Amino acid sequence: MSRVTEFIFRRRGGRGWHWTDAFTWFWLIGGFVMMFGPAIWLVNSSFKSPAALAEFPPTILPYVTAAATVEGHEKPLPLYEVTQPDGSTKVLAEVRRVGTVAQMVDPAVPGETVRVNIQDRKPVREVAFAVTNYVQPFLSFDFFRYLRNSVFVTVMATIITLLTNSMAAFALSKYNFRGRSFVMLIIIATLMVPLSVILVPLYSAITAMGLSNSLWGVILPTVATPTGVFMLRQYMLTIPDELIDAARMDKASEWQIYWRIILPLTAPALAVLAIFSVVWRWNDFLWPLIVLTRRELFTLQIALNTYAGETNIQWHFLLAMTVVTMIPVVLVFVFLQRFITTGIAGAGLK
Amino acid sequence: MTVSSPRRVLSGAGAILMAPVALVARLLDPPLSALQRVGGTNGMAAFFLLPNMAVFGIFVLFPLVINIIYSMTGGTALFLTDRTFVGAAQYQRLFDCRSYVDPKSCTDDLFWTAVWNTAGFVVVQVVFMVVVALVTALVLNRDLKARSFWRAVFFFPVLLSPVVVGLVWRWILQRQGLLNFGLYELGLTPVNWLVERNWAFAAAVGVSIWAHVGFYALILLAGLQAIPKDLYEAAEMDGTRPARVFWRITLPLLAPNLLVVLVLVLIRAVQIFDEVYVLTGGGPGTATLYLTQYIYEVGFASFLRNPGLASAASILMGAVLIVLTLFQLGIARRNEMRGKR
Amino acid sequence: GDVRVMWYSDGVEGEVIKDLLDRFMKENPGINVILDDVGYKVVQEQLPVELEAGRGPDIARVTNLKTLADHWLDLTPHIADPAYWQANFGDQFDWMRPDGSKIIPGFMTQLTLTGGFANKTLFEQAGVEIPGADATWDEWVEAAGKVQESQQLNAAIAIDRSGHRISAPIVSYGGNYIGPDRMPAPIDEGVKTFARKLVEWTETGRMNKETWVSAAGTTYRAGIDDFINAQVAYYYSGSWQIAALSSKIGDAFDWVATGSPCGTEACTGLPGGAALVGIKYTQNPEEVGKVMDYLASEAVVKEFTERTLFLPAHKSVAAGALDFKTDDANVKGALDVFVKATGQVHPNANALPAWKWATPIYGVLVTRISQVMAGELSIDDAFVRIDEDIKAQVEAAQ
Amino acid sequence: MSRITLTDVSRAYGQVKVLHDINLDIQDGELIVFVGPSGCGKSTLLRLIAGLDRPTRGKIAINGQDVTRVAAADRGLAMVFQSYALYPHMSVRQNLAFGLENARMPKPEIEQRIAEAARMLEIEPYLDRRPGQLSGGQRQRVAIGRAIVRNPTAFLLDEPLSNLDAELRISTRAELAALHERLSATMIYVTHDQIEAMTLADRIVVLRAGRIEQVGTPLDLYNKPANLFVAGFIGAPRMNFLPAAVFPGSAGATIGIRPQHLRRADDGESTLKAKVMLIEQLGSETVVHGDADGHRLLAVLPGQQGLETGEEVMLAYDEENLHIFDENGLRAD
Amino acid sequence: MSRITLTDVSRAYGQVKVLHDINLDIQDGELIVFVGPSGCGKSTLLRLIAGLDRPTRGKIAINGQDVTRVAAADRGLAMVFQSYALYPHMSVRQNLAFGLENARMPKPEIEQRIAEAARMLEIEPYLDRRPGQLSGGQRQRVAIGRAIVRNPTAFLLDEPLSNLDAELRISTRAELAALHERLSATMIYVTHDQIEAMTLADRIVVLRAGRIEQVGTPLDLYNKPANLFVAGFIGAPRMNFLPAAVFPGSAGATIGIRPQHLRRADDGESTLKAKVMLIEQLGSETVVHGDADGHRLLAVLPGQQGLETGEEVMLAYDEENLHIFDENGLRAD
Ligand SMILES: Nc1ncnc2c1ncn2[C@@H]1O[C@H](COP(=O)(O)OP(=O)(O)OP(=O)(O)O)[C@@H](O)[C@H]1O
Ligand SMILES: Nc1ncnc2c1ncn2[C@@H]1O[C@H](COP(=O)(O)OP(=O)(O)OP(=O)(O)O)[C@@H](O)[C@H]1O
Ligand SMILES: O=P(O)(O)OC[C@H](O)CO
Ligand SMILES: [Mg+2]
Ligand SMILES: [Mg+2]
Repeated sequence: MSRVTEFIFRRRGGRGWHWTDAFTWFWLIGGFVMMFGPAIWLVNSSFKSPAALAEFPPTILPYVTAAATVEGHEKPLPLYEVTQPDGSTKVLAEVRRVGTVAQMVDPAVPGETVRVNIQDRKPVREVAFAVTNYVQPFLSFDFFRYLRNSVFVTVMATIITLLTNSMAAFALSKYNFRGRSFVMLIIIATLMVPLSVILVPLYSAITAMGLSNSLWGVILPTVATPTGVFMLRQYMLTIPDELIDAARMDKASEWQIYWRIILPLTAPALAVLAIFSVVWRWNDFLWPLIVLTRRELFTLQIALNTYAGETNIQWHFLLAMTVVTMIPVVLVFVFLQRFITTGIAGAGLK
Repeated sequence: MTVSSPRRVLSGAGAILMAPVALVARLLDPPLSALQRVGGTNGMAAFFLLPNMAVFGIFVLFPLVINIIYSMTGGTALFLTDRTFVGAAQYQRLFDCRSYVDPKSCTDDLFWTAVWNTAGFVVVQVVFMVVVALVTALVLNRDLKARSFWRAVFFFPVLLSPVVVGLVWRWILQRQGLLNFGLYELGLTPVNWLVERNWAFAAAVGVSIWAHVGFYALILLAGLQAIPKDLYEAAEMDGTRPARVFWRITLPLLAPNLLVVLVLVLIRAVQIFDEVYVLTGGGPGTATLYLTQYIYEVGFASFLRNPGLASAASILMGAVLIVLTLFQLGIARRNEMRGKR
Repeated sequence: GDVRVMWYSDGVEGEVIKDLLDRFMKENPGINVILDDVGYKVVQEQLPVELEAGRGPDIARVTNLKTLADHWLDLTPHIADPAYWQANFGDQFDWMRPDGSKIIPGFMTQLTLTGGFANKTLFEQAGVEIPGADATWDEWVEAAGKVQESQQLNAAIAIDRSGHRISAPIVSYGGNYIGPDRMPAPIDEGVKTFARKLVEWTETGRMNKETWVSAAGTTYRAGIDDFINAQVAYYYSGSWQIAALSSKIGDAFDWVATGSPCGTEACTGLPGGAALVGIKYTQNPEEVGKVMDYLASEAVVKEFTERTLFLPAHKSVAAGALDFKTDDANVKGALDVFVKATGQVHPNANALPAWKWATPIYGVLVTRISQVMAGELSIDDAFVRIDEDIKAQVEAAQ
Repeated sequence: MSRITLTDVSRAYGQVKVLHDINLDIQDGELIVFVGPSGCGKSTLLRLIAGLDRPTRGKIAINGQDVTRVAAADRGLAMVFQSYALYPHMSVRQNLAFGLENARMPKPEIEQRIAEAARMLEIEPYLDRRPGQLSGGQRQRVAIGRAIVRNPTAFLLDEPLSNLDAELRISTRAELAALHERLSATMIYVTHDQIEAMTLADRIVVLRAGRIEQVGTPLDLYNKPANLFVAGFIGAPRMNFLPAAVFPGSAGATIGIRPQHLRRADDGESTLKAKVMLIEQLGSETVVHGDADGHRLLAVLPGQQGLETGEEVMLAYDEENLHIFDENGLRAD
Repeated sequence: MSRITLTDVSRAYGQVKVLHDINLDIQDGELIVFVGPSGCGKSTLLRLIAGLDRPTRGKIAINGQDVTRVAAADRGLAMVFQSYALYPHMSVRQNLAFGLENARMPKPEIEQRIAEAARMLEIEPYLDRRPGQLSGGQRQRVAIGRAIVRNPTAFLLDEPLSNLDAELRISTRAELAALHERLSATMIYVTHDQIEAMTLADRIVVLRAGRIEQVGTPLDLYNKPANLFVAGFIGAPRMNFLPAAVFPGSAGATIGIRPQHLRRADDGESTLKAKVMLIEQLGSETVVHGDADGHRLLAVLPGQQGLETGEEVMLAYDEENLHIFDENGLRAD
């Protein structure tokens, strides 16, 4: 069943290809490569050993040098493909390397050692996932406590954000009162204030209220985001005023109009804001870093930062945990994006 | 559709989650109705604004005002009480120039370098970001199979923290990165992307588009979906070609959301920092040194902070932003007036 | 009572300290030590804000020793044997206390020293002799340049993009930042000489452009990856890289630490390191003293050093035999070289960690020199700017 | 139970004055119908009474109490919107229940009222659909239902039956009349349908360009239209207007006669001669468009008349059915 | 110029079958009217013809060419939407011009067409307003105008006059008829208005629950309804149905007689006796709701009759006006 009219550009007549169809696929495939490619690579990288991560040129899949256990040697020996003087190649295991010469053995004939110039050998590599990148942090890292903190911050902040922002947006889109433009102006003007600009006074305010080293200190300053108010207000402008009239005739209180009429009809925009809020709060770094110094209060992002030292960043752990921390937001996105569907605000009108 | 389809289950879960919220909302009604009787219908506007404005006042406006005072103080101390009042000295330093278009002639050459770099970045970024976001939203708005999947594809980078974004692209773009490796394999000449001025600039723009376009596309998508279907039907009956449908129906009706995107893109372009910082570090030379990095370095990163100077610079930046945004809003308002239904 | 320790890690030292503290708590059941393992950024950017607000942990591992010196606790009344402290850590106390003060604020958990690393295998393959201990920078660059050409490397040498790193060679070339009034002096010939060399090496391709050019301001960039991937023959960084080099290079090639190349005046490295300090605002100074005493005790320092592969700051530990816990032969050799090099540090270099203006100058040098490398600024303009920048910093801080 | 009084009510949109000094006293329990050409201000007037809009000037009182500044929700009225304004995200059932829930009515009673309204409006099969899934007429019935279930003291109905088919319209009209009877609720009803206006109204208000032209009972208006406008507006097809000269011995300037009052002449009657221009067969009657001396003339003749275009017909009338108007268009008797 | 042929067209929304195997052949230049109860599928059928929706089964051809999968834009039809669907962001003028600009018509001609349509629909004063600033009827006229200006080969009109006042409705109806004449365009017209249907239609299609009940000329349907449903649906007020037993010597199961075909009896006529339950005075005629032996009976009597509720009246009829239906509700003669 083709719901033709949902197209902006529609497949004209349903037969043959319109240029917009071709373009759509071009964009989707291109988008997939461009947007998703690096992300996939990121995930692959999270399975690389520190050495492989530092490697030039980077590989797409995680590789390690293959190794074989050879009789007479305790540890597995790395395997190399050796070009022999006659030009043929052979896989040998390296016992040790001294300068430019490697001492190697044929795993099949463990007894005799061959000397090979290191320029004549190439490591035999195989794909191997460094699962330790994931396992290690789970063992040494208080993962579930950080997760709980992150979830608390994200959920509370998102709920409060949605509530306060949608209330303000409702007031700013559906009421005529003096000073409306002024309020709107202030809100938008403060959109421009980067957090770093007000960091210090903000920290003073939080400290004065006794909210430093408290999760609420992380949550509260973020919930009045002008972005949300602005976005919701613009969306609400598209809801016909007649519905509000109808509700008033139905003796609905203003609160009920907000709650029963406006909110459901704003669902698509709320879903967008919810997604953003979750992503923002989940990934928030700078502000929680300032407010939280006690480990038991750390959010995941702050905890992850532990892997960033002064001179050395443990990318292998950092990437692995980044991937893990991404999973919840991906799920949230998948859940919420279903609400970004056809707005129906006009459907009740003649 | 079977009863136990995952979709049903999900929305069922949603309903259960919503139940307590709905209860609270219902409990709130009697007191709020009483409030409404006292304050009148329009008085409720104040009530709806209150929570947001309270948080806003404490956590945004108040610090902002403090920040203005900050910019008139000097020294390295962090807390206002420990700082010395210097009046407009910080601003004087920033504005001490023989010619504003030539940063080299300024006392604070890096500030002006950052100003002009930022201006260039903003112009290019805003145009490309809006266009790419719009095209993406239009494509995603079509009746696609596996729509959620495609949405997720374009939104995915938004989930990544800026540091990871910068890092991943650094790995791709650095001299011995994935891209050059690919070029090399294809027999093309590798380019030192992050050391050539123009390429580094393109990379900064491109990567920040990559990282954020999903965000704006999503806003636009919600807006697109809100356009009543019957208008498209009417347009179709009017024999409208797709391009014209876009210009005459879609775009004007998308205007409120487009405005959101435009304002946000502009603001965020002016504030660009994290991912570019990780990607290019402001280089090559100072080619991608943007205002926020300047402010960050002056105010936080160097061992001898100069928070007063950073505040002054940030306030100048904010002032410019406000002017730009008001300009945008002014245009939008005129259109809105004409478009009032 | 509770003792909170703010700690950051570059490698395994977080786990080591946790072990040690667990042991301590078993022995001292009354004291609950909480280890807040944080990112370096917290220590660098957030701790100062807290300290200014008169709060913070009880103990912290910090690198910004001098600027924040006002916030450190004087441990003297709280530790068992101040003389032991003075004897073993005394040389570095001035790094972490206000000028002229005589307090004991804490101790260095490790020393660092800048120095070079050479890819021995590459040199061998190219048939180039590794320069000797008294080789100059020019000799090193020339030798590495030969390797570069013979092995078709991208560059000959790499130096971290850091003012700290280049200050060692600057001192070697006679540079001195500190004026007679202990305020920054205008930059001297030593600075200019080495700055010119850096620019020239970048222009001639001896140094990879991207490390220095592809960043602005004070941004730190390490050249380590090029060295790990055998893209350069010589890498100038510091002792703290040893563990990373070991784990990332593994068996790929042999490498050696070389100490610091010589200039006209010296062959010095630049010392540095992280200290564990008590915080003035603690509620439990007695307990803090106990914890510090424990961690500073010779056995503990020794174990910490051996397990972390750090250079010890403890006099008698350093003098004694150390059994570093590694089976990488390259590491042991390198550590020996660095331990030895600590003895050759030039006084001008030794003065820098205790000098409050050092870090601002590091930042200014990097900012401007890399602009010259990028072709945005002539070197002479850069020298003028450097002096102006430093002056502005001094003024702003008054 | 509401008596609604409008005093000097005006409303302008910017420069455009839409209502001019409306004075109207609607009795408690009265069913009053607003008619008037499209755009004359009927909906606007309704919105003012509802409280959805504020008059620019004038006063509105309910039961003697000034409600000009009282919010819509507090006026206790129910309204059927011309555009329906159904809540698109609610099912039909929820649409109907919404107002009742707001009044905190117990669930079972809500159920029962909805069931009753749904039966009456024949929308039972659609109770669980959303408005978007309904046909135009079905939506309109839901809109009516939403007002009905509330049992308000006064109804405001803006063309509530315009999208219904004849049969449904008649039955719904009857239901509304019955409802009016039963609740003795005041009803203000906007319609374009002559039959609706005539059959339902206690009084009809004829509006024109924002002014009241005449207020009276349906037969009053039909039999004694106060002016040419009302005469032309009430009654379908509209009244024929001819110069007085055409009627020998007549007073006034213009004479009006309704098409239904013309019949094919028997011998010796006072007659008009007309040439047949167009014939419309409606089944039960035939509409003849004629030309009488260059004047357009309509006649509605009973049954299916066998007439030909071009033919001449003699049309008779009774003197008492003539309406006489003076030069100003005002009724002359 | 379009001949439109529907073959076995069905349409379902999910489980709900809305149209069942519609077969219909609309001649070129014909004006065909769809009538039927609210929700019977008229709009849906129109949307299928327009190409805004696809049939679940069946074929649609225009001029013999299968267009089932052809996009709406390429079918060359114009449509008036029941919901108007005006472009909210464009002025009335722009709304009208839009379709013409799409066809790259020269500016002056666009101007001229708009002027003409605006005059015809009496919307000249509003040309520069936006739809949101118009009354319901004004909006509807703009919607009509948008279709008219295009001069298409076929029009689809979904209740285009429902929000217009009687006078405007009549004049617009006449304009549409003239337009149909002039352009000899095919018109498909949905209406609930009996008079509109009867006067405009070349043929009327009676729909019921997604099926065609009867297709024929207006008088055909009026005089010879094929079944009880059509008989009841066509003609207002609806036909009276009485058991055959009531009429002595009658065949069939049910006898129908139109209210207009009853008159007050003279002596010696075949009569029905009814008790007056309700009297509706329409001015030109009187509708009497009566009860004949427990059967509801409506009579439309000419003029203003002086009757009392409760009174008994004798009603006469002519045999030829009786409609006889068998047990299945089908016409018996
Ligand atoms: N999206 C939908 N989903 C389910 N049923 C629908 C949908 N749209 C319409 N219907 C149903 O299809 C039937 C036909 O609708 P349609 O709009 O064609 O009726 P109509 O004859 O135009 O009625 P009206 O005269 O009231 O406008 C109605 O019963 C309606 O409820
Ligand atoms: N927002 C507005 N701005 C300007 N004029 C308006 C506005 N709303 C309505 N009007 C005008 O006011 C007049 C009265 O409108 P109203 O809706 O009351 O008419 P109406 O009598 O209900 O007509 P209809 O029978 O067509 O529904 C109309 O001429 C209309 O164009
Ligand atoms: O200031 P906003 O609305 O852009 O908020 C953005 C988030 O808070 C960023 O973390
Ligand atoms: Mg109206
Ligand atoms: Mg319909």
